[in-house]
Amino acid sequence: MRSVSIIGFGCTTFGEHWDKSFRQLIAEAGIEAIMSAGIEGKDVEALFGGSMASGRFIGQEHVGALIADQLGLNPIPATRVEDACASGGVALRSGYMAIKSGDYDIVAVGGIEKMTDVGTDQAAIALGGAGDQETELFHGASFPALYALMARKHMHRFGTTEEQMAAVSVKNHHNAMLNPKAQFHREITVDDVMRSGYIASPLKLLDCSPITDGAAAVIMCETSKAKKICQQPIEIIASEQASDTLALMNRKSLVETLAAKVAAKKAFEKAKLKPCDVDFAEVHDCFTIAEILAIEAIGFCEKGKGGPFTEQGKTALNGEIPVNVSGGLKGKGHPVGATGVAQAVEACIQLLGKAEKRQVKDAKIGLAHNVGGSGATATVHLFKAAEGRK
Amino acid sequence: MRSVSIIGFGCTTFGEHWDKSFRQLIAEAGIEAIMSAGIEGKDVEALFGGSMASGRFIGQEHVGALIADQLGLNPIPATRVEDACASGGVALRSGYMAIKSGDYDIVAVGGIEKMTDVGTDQAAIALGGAGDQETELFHGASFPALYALMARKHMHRFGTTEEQMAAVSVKNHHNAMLNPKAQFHREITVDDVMRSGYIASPLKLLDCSPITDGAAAVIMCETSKAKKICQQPIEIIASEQASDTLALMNRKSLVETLAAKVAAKKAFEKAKLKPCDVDFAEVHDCFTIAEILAIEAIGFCEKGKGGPFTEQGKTALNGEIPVNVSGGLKGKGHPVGATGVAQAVEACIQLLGKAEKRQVKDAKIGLAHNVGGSGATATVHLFKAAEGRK
Amino acid sequence: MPDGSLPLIWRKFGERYDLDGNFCENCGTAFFPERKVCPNCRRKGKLVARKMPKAGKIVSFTEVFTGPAGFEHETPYFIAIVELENKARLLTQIVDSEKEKVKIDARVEKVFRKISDIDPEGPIAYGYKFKVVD
Amino acid sequence: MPDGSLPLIWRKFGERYDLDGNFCENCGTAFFPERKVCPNCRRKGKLVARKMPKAGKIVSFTEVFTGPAGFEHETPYFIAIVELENKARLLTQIVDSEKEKVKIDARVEKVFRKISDIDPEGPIAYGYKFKVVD
Ligand SMILES: [Zn+2]
Ligand SMILES: [Zn+2]
Repeated sequence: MRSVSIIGFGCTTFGEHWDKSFRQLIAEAGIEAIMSAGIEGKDVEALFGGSMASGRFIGQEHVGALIADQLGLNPIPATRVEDACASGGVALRSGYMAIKSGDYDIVAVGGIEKMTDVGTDQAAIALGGAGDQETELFHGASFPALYALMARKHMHRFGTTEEQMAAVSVKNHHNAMLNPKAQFHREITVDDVMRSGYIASPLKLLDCSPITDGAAAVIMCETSKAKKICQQPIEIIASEQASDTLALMNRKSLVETLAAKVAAKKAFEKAKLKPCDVDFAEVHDCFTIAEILAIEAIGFCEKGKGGPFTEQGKTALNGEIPVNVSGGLKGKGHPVGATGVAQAVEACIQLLGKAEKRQVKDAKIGLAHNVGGSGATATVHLFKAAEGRK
Repeated sequence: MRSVSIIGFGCTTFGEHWDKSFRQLIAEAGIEAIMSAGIEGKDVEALFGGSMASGRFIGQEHVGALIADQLGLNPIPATRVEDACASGGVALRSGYMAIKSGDYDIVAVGGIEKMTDVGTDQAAIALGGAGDQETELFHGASFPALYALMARKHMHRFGTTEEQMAAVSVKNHHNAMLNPKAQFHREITVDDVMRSGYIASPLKLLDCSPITDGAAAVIMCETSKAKKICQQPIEIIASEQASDTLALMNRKSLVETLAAKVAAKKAFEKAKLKPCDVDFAEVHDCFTIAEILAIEAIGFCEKGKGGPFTEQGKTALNGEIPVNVSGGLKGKGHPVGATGVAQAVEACIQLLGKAEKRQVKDAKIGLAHNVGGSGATATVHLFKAAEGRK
Repeated sequence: MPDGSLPLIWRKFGERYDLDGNFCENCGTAFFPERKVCPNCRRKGKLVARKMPKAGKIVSFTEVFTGPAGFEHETPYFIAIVELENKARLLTQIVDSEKEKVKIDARVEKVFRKISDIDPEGPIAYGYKFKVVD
Repeated sequence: MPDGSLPLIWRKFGERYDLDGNFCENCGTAFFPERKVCPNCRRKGKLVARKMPKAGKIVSFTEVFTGPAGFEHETPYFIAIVELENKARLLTQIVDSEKEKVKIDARVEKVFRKISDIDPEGPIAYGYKFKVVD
């Protein structure tokens, strides 16, 4: 059975890049990834690009071809994959399967979203396409509203508090301070979150991830070949994906993200690992409640206990299981199509021991959890440091 | 090395389905495919859905998850792939690689576009996203205009005539008469085409494929397993894809579709076949000139000779190499994301000998050629009938 | 926006005006909106058209202060997931209700309202909303 | 439409007003619009900013009778691919030219015009068009 490793990566700074276009951002990340892999562009055999709503954000579909073109990679196959905010994670999985299929040894995977070329109104409509247009957005359910419905139910069922959700945001802003590529470099307090206005109760402005421009890329290689090219390839020891109903109302539970639970369970089975074997996790905190749902679905804590677990600092950089040491979607920023790939980039940085001030000590196993929409798609990837890394 | 076969397929009628939604159309095609494969829904392990511009056509992204949901397939992984008008062909290739990777044995592949929920103006903008927004659409280059630039150059270089292009349309309308699922059932003459008004000279209204609603689906299965489930599995003996620059102006040539040429060449090498071994081909005739470029790129005729080759009837149903016996995009209709999958469906029908009045005699090897945009993406698939078929 | 498109509004008449859904006679599950396939029974399912009951209770709710385009003039407004008496669920606005009565498990019933003016030049979208009943 | 967005118009100023592109000093290829990577030389490429020449010739052309949104009032109009004197190519409208002079290999030069009114309430998009010179 073929195995897949990451041998290079690149990521733009995340933020509002008024001065950079979609194609400039992805070229920047892609070039960095190819250079860091120590390969030539001509060595890349196929490309997968994750982008959620380029059609609405920049009037451009067919962005797989656009990325290959901008990186000068024609005529290699170039495919765009889209599963809403999980587009990046699904792009990773596509690249992974392409190598496992035996058709390619070296594949480039990119993720990008250029969100600030349209106004906030248009951006909200574009993002609304991640949920169910006909039964959710039509009735006025914004994206925050969907997560607010989950948050309210979680509070009602488990006693989760707004302060506990705020603790997610405080932690992730703190971690983002240590990440030079993050959108925000500003410490916030629980009070700041509590005082920020409601967007959709109980979620407040500082419970929500921002609108962000950014791109990320990784170079994947079949593992035995990777070991010849690269001193410390990062092996992808599991790549899993699952789905749930598109509309939140049709889910079996509002307080459990089933797709993420299924993907995580399969990933752990595949890698023969347990949640306690993971040294750090990048999870999909598009809203603070989403991180609480994520750590419960993955199994870092008991169901319903994600709030207190976070409040007690167990997911902090020096905690039991550091979550979103990069700053997460809240602190680092959330260019939707880029997020899943950027999570893999953070995993690589950590597993190479290059994360400087935000380094998780002795990190050997990393997890990335990426969610589309209100949970209809989830991917979970497990990454492993090269043997013998100090 | 694992091999991949098709064991079931389904396709809606193509046309203007005012009364049916995106989700109804794909459910119809998907159910037909699953039923015809003789499997249960629970046997399907993953889903790939091709759709080009659902974000603009129906305000909905995340349609991979939507399709899995509508077919009751949750929690299987569900991925949308998009490479403009080649989204269907790329979805086929994604399903193919997923099975070859060893992660899945049975995969559903769907293609769909619901184009008539918006007006013609909005549809043109949505389709414009297949080309380069910044350097083409911005300057007023509609999609027909891009193909018109290729047509003009082909005429200038090779002496191709408007009548020869018209012959493509006449043939495909004729074939569509024999296909009950086609959008048009109306014979047309070269005169009719010549008298239809210019959209972008030299292309006239009847040189252009229509706006269409429709969906198609196939069930793929690892071949050794397929032989146990299905009496006559159709083997995919090659699946290839290539890219070119997004903008037409940057191509090495305006009269040669390089991505298609590369994909076809690789497909023939892979299958150890030559163009003359192909019994019929479904090619991407979004405009009449596109079919001429296609048969040249694949190698059915010499470069520059596609016009006379068509005019002489060599691509007719009873010709040397029948092309677009289904009616093609021009006669059968062109729901962009569905087209590549619908081509595979036609290949299966022909290779099972079930095409009735449009049956190609003794068809053993079929080819499908799907193009994105003005040629920045191309896929070529080769299909083979089960041994011993009468 | 496709929302304003006539075919879409026309197709959604039964659903949005009359709560038309369907019901699987094999497993007894009600679906709203209607489904083509019963996800529990698949080909064993037997789906028949069924109007949904007009009453139910709130499963969860939120008060939206920043609404999407077409809803700006209505903020703040309540969005809820409602479980109807036959266990089918839908997402809807809660209107005509005292704010403190909008809570989990509150009983609600259907009213008919204008939903939004997403496309000011197009047809107006009407449909169901719900209100709390004591 | 994102076309009307101010950041986009601002980013495209140099390109659309002044034909700013770039040039690879390693292989001698000119790029318009500018590229971040020379597809011929990749990391050996040495890209430097370069204004494109304002003259060239028509590689192919079409007369558009049904234009996309924002261009309806201009039909029929000519679209051409033009090869500039430095071999870089661009797609552009051909204006101010007698119809019978618009043909393959005709010499053209840059003029400056309003491109479209895609977003009637937004800023107007200006840029290059070309005209035939005898
Ligand atoms: Zn049932
Ligand atoms: Zn160069």
